[in-house]
Amino acid sequence: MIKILYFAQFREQLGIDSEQIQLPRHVHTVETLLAYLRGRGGNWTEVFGADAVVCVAVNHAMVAGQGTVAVGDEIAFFPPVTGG
Amino acid sequence: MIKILYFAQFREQLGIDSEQIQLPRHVHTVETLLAYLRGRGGNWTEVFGADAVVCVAVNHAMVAGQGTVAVGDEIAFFPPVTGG
Amino acid sequence: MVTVSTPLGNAQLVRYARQILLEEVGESGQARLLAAKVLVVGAGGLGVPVASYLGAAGIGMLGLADSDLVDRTNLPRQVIYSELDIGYSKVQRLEARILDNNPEVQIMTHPRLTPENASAVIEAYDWIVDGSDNFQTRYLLNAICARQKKTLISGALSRFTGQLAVFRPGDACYQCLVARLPNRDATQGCVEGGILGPMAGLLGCWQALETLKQILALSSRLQEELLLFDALNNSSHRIRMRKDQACPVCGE
Amino acid sequence: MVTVSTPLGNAQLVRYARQILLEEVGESGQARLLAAKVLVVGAGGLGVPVASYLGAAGIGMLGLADSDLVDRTNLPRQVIYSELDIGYSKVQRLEARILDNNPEVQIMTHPRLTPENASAVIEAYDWIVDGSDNFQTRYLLNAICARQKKTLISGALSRFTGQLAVFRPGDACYQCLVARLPNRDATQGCVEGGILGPMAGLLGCWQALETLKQILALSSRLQEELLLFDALNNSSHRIRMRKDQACPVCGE
Repeated sequence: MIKILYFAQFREQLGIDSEQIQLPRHVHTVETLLAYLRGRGGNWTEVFGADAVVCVAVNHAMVAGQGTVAVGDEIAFFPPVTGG
Repeated sequence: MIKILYFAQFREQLGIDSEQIQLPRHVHTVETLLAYLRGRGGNWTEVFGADAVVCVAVNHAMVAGQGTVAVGDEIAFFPPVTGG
Repeated sequence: MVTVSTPLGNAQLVRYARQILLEEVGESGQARLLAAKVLVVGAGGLGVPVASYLGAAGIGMLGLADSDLVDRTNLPRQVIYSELDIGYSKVQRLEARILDNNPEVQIMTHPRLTPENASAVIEAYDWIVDGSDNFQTRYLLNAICARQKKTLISGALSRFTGQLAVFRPGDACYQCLVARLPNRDATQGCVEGGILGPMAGLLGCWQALETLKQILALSSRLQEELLLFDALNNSSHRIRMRKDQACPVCGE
Repeated sequence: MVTVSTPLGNAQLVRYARQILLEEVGESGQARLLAAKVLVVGAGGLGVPVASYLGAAGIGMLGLADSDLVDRTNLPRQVIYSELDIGYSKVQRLEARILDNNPEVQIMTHPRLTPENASAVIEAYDWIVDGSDNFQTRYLLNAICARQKKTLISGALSRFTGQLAVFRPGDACYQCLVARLPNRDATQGCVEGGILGPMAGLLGCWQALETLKQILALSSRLQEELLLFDALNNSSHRIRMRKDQACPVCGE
């Protein structure tokens, strides 16, 4: 299992705070996890589309797209925000 | 093991944020845990003395003195504060 | 649940546009804020930001209860007061500043709440926000709110610690949380323990925000939980409160 | 570490008594605040509480950079402005209100920071607080702070989300966190997304408090961490930042 947390607009646009899922086959990195989530269709495709700027933390530390994802990890997706 | 968290003045007066200890023999309730901590002497005796008003949460829920404490629990001690 | 049907005027639609834009607020939520009657107890480190932001947000009727005069030592954390206000009534200066920002708020000022006057003052409000600086007042407000079935939004500070909780009729009350009146020596308010100004501002704004969430009845509002905030390491803990069946205020 | 030895005057000892009482501050900490030079970028929802509380806390020299005029829609979250200020310069009104509370702060006002003026403005300050409302300005400040080796205390809002981070020279920078400039349509500031007033106040006070902690060099100050705050369910997360070796601003 992995735990995924969604923050800010992602949470609002996807209508989900967090979920626990089986680590999908072929998912070993942040990039492949994002591709898997995009594959859910609907809002997921747009929210995590190619233009989206998505910050990612694995187990409370920021990682880049090549960062690895493994069973037991907690992955957080959040957008940078800019309001002042 | 149990985990104990200290907040606000308790933290400052005892000089400790949190600790993990073996559940001492004879400690089964919040009251007996407080008696054990008082027995450490020095600041502990005063901070958790008979006059002290100590709020206690076990596993993120408030409990009274008779509340039970068991292996694996997280116990938080905090004082009510009143500044405005 | 109170249904509010008064339509908003054009000036209100402009002024409150950023709040109305939130789906959690909308025009009906803004109308609900404009119909709300909120008493802010204390015009100090917490009361100043609470009342300033509630007035600016469009709370319809705002009560301010305090008898203190502005003192030089208040200025670093009670930022709305000026040096020229030193020696003058806090609630009168605060009232004037809130009206400068939002002339449509109806403001009532009251002296410090005591066992003699508190019940009659509280009667006129639906929501009571406690930013007082002593346990006696906290006990008093709690007992009256329990009796009058008013929701109490309670904030408290000590050095780098903030505590925030909401006590609704029927839920655990303040005295379930603080079962015994602490010894005066053991407690450190802002005067005895010291405080950094923005610490008071942070907790006061948090209290104002939670008050709006309560009035708007957002599903995520604080309910039977105590929030412990530690500003030194920026951590917060949420602790579930529990009704004490033997509580002299709200027990059976 | 800068050692500050200027003794405090009697009026200062009185005014700042509650801050000095904290062992984390003391007279030497207060002297350090009085010697600090802080630039606040933006005089809006974040900038207003940041600058108000920093001025009241006794920051010696405070810069305010913004070209906006007060607008009616600002009033619910920028509580220091009055209806009579509508149409007037924000930084000038904010300067006046800070001086009302604390006449000894030296205040400088500046227009909105641009690639043409930012470097010269930032030169005069030691600490830069970013409360701006767009990614272009955030990128600009970050690049100049990295070059001039200034610490950047960055706050940002969207609806019920707040983000707070401190970027020190040598650590991960803002562009390590936000590697690509987000598309304008994808981002929601206070204008597009809506905001409740006290939400801005809460994050602004948090930012001011963290700025004081940085100046005081408290061991618990925020370092290479991003704080994510969610005001709907009152939760906060701390995320460790990581320097991007390929970062065009701070990489090798």
